[in-house]
Amino acid sequence: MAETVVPVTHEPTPEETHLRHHFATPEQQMDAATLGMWTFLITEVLFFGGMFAGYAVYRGMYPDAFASTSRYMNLVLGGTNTAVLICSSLTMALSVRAAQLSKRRDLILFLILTMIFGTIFLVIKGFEYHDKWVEQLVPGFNFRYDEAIQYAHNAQILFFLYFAMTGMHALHMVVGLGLLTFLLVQANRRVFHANYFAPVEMIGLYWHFVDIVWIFLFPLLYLIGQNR
Amino acid sequence: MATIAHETPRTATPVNYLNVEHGWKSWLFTTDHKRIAVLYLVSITIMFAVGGFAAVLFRINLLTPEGLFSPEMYNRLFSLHGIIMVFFFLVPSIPATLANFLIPIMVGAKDLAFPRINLLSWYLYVIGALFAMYCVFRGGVDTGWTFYAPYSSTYSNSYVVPAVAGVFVAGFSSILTGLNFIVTVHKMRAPGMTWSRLPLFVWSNYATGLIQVLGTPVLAISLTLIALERVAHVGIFDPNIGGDPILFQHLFWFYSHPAVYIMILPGMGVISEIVSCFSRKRVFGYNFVAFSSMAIAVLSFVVWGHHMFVTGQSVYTSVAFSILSFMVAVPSAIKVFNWTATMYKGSVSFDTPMLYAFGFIGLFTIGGLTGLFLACLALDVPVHGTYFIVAHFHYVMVGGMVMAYMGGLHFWWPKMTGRMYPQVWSQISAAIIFVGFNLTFFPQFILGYLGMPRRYHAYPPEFQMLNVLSTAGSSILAVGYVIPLIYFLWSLKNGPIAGKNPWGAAGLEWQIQSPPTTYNFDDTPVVNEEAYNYGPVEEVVG
Amino acid sequence: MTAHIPKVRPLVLVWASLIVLTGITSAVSKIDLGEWNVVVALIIAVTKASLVAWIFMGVRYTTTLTKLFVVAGLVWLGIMLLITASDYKSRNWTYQGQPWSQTKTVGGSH
Amino acid sequence: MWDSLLLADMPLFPPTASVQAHQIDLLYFFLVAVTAVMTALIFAGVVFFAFKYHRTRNPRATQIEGSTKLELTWSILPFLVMLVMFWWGADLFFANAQPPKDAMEIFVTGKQWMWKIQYPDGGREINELHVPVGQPVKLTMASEDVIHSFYIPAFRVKHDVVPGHYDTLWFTPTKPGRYHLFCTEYCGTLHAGMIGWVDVLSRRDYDAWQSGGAGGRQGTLAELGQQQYEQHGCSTCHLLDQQGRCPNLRGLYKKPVLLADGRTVIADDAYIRESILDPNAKIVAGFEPGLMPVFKGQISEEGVIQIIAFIKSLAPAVPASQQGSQQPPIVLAPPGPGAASTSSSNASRTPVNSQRQ
Repeated sequence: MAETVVPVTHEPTPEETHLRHHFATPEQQMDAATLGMWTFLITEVLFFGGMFAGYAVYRGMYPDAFASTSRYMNLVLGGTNTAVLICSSLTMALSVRAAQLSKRRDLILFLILTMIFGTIFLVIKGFEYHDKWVEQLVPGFNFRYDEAIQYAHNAQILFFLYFAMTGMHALHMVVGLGLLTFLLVQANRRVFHANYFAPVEMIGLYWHFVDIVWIFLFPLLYLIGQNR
Repeated sequence: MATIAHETPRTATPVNYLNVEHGWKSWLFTTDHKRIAVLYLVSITIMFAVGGFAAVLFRINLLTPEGLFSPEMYNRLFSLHGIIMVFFFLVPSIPATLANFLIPIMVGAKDLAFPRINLLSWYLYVIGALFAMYCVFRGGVDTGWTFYAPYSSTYSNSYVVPAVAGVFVAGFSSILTGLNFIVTVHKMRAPGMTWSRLPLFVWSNYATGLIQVLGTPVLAISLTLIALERVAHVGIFDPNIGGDPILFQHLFWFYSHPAVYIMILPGMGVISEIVSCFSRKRVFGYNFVAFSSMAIAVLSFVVWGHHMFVTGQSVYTSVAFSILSFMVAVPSAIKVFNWTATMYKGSVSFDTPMLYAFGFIGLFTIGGLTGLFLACLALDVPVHGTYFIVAHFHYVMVGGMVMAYMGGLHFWWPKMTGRMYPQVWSQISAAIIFVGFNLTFFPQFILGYLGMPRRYHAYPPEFQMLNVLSTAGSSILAVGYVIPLIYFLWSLKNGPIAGKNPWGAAGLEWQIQSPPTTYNFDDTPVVNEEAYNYGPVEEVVG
Repeated sequence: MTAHIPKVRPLVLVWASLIVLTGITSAVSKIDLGEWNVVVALIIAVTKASLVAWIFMGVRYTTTLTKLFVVAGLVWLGIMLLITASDYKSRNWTYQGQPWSQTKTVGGSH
Repeated sequence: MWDSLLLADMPLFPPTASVQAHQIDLLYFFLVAVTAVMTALIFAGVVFFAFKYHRTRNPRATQIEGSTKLELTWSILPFLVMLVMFWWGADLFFANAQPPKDAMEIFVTGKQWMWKIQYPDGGREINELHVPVGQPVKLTMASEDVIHSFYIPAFRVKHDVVPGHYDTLWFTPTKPGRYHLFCTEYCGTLHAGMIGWVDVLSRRDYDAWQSGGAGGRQGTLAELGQQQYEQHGCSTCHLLDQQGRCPNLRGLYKKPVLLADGRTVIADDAYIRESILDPNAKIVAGFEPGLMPVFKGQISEEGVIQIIAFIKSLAPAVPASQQGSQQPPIVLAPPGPGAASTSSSNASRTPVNSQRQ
């Protein structure tokens, strides 16, 4: 269903493929980069995994307190953000494709679109944080839980996790936007083409991973207790 | 001794990685794995000195039952010692120095897969170390290296956040080192260098890399949560809002137990190389030794709960952790038996690296066997949190890893610097370290079963004699570590030229010049023989 | 130099499925299924994540080694979650004597 | 038996003064023996090979292929020995994990940096624990601040005291004497000062000590609890003989309680502790949240223990059927099967709030 081989018109020079001295072939370099990136993503999985473990333990302990937070979670903003991130993942995948096909203008277009979506996500997240602050739901700084006072203690655990997990996720988004800016500059300088697109693909993997984290955060933080 | 073939000093030293460029920029911006290894060697030596100095100081405090220093001082000293020795010395010790230097050479590559990430990892290490030093100069941290909540998150009046930040950053340095090794071993092997031809040192560091990559991020996040809790005064480990402090221990030991194997596996790899070389014999049961490294790496992740038998952890979970902990002892035992068997019908010489290997095998055996006491549920109850634990893990970490590190340094020093060190002095200091070590830590086993808790700045008077013995031992140990520092520095200028292969060892690293050139090999080597090829197989044991 | 180049159509299809699944999971969360709400939410999340990994990230077209690494990462996450959860799940279980030797007297003199 | 090792000034082995200590020592000696034999074997092997095959005697090594049979032997044999260790250790551990029913209960509160001991008869001590010989003793332990660990080397017992819930520890002393008590979980500046003594007394001495008014007794633990109950104004709402604005406490202890959300919990130590410190965590059916002030930080763990003892001492005065109260009943019969009942019977290892599943 897909073209698996790029037609190569000439044997690419080491300069074109940015082949570093210690690699024998561009394939070896690309394989190493791919394996390295996936290894890094595994560490990221376990990094977030620590917080997911905390979430699982306390949700098991305090299901009602966790469910009671549903009235404070903005499903519309959360859902919109999920859609925005999914769109950014699509444009990221299209960026990689454009780079592979040496379509520089497409690459720049899709990178910009990805960055726009990423920025929209962060802006919406900022509004949500602002709402939480106004509603006094920030554990340790201003926390009131008068409507469901019986959960005033345990619900703080969920809100703490909410800020820790979404905050860490947002931090990854910011880093991702930085990396995309770097790609954009490079793309503008015509660095990427069919024989050299590893940075686009690697940063793409990172961006998709950040998307996956959100795919789990959305139901776990926004959708609990919506059934009551 | 017998086999050192000194070359006659030449008038002009050939171009090598050390003299190819000069000036501080050529070091701070280098991407040569060998230069980065040297940078690491210098930095971890400094950190080892700081951590060791703290240890000598608090051993002096323990000379009298009342304690010579204030409790605040003592608590900061042992915390400093633990944090520095674990995160800034033991974890990077062999991987970041010897393995960084040797893995590309041993697999026949010009460099690690990601040279710039390798340099980044050193910078991260330095930044982490600077955070730790900042913490010390602000007044130190008094939580112990384990940072248990809620003491660290709420009650401690010391500089927890900088210390945690330092460990966090150094953790990423460790992740990047591990990542680099994994990718290098997978993708950078020379033609013919199959997995079954890899030196065991590479196998053990590959297994270490897996642990670093899979475990360290969990440490990073649990320390981040502690720091957040300290800033917000509330958090998920806070019992006041229904949090469970034991959850922190789960997350902490999910990394920190495997980390114990980050600290010992590379040492095991070094011992395999040394024992083989100075017995002039292939390693007995190569496949089993290689496989046991992988088994240790995997099993190490399912035993963390044996640190929590008396915390109120579920007794059922404890039983599972107990049997799994016994199981992880099996691959370690396999290694010890195989090293011993390697010497059988060998041609053994007592060069300095081999003396360290003897020390390692003996002390690691004791350290490993006393570990069984802690895996054993009922017996862990009285010895948990006492000096028995302290003695046990120092037998493994110092008796094992530091011995291996010293052995490896003495083994590959001629390769790294091109110079030999004085044999007699090095043998004397190896003996001093062995004696000093045992005098320091053996009394602690007795103290532990007597009931002396760890992290006590004062103790009942009847424990004094054993504590004095231990302190006396620690000063001997300190002398033992200073001597090598002196003769290594001396040898840089004055040591005899070592030549390509002073030990007559097998292995790719001994076939290139000492010190190696920047790209290690003139042409990519083609490997067509097993590791440790000291001759064709002549005998098969039953 | 060879590489897999994805076609636009499957990428867009995956994108559409992800959007639809997001809608479904939000809608289902409003229906009271008791304990099953979280199960359904997680199944949908795992499906979405798999789609992203499989197509967007191209796990489908990578080497066996990369696939192995991905699986290993998930297994390790599972180890951490499951063993930790086992402690919390079984902490309150009570028993009489040892499970395997009911006759042993507890606390008797030795 | 091991007293010969107890040198007067410089012991090398701890006193053995409890039933557990004797059992654990046997296991300890088994492991020490295995360690000694294995270490001797390895040392002997290394030294023997090193000299026998030294290069001066054996200038040329004989290359040997490894042996799977040998490898399996030295993997499986040690593992079998380890299985014995595992079984023995786990068996003893389980036997010692749950206190016997007839154990005498003493309450311990860990606080930076002291151990506060409370006896059922109201005696209170700091860093001193008196127990009669031959009597199983169960300690119910709470922490006011950080994690502590209660450790008596002579008894070979230890358990962490984790803030937020009750932990238990038990032992049966076998030998009168004065033994060390240590904190073994690092708890801050004066961790090394969080030590004390355990006095094991003969029955007669113990009775004499008890009647001697030791520990500055001001009434039994339950009486002290009643004082707390009045001092903190509990008595204004929680009436004892009629239904007040708050649930009646008489006969409450260890009875099932129906909660506002339809679940039923057992009113054990952990539940009562939580209901005092964080009253809104579980609301009894028929009552409003927020009615009772939060006593977290107002009452110490010691005070809570006293109040629990007081509630425990309140036997039902009148049969429930004669109460004729208009208020909804708080103490109900256990619901039938299928109802969402939550076990919290093992108070010792129940995190305070965990009954809510």
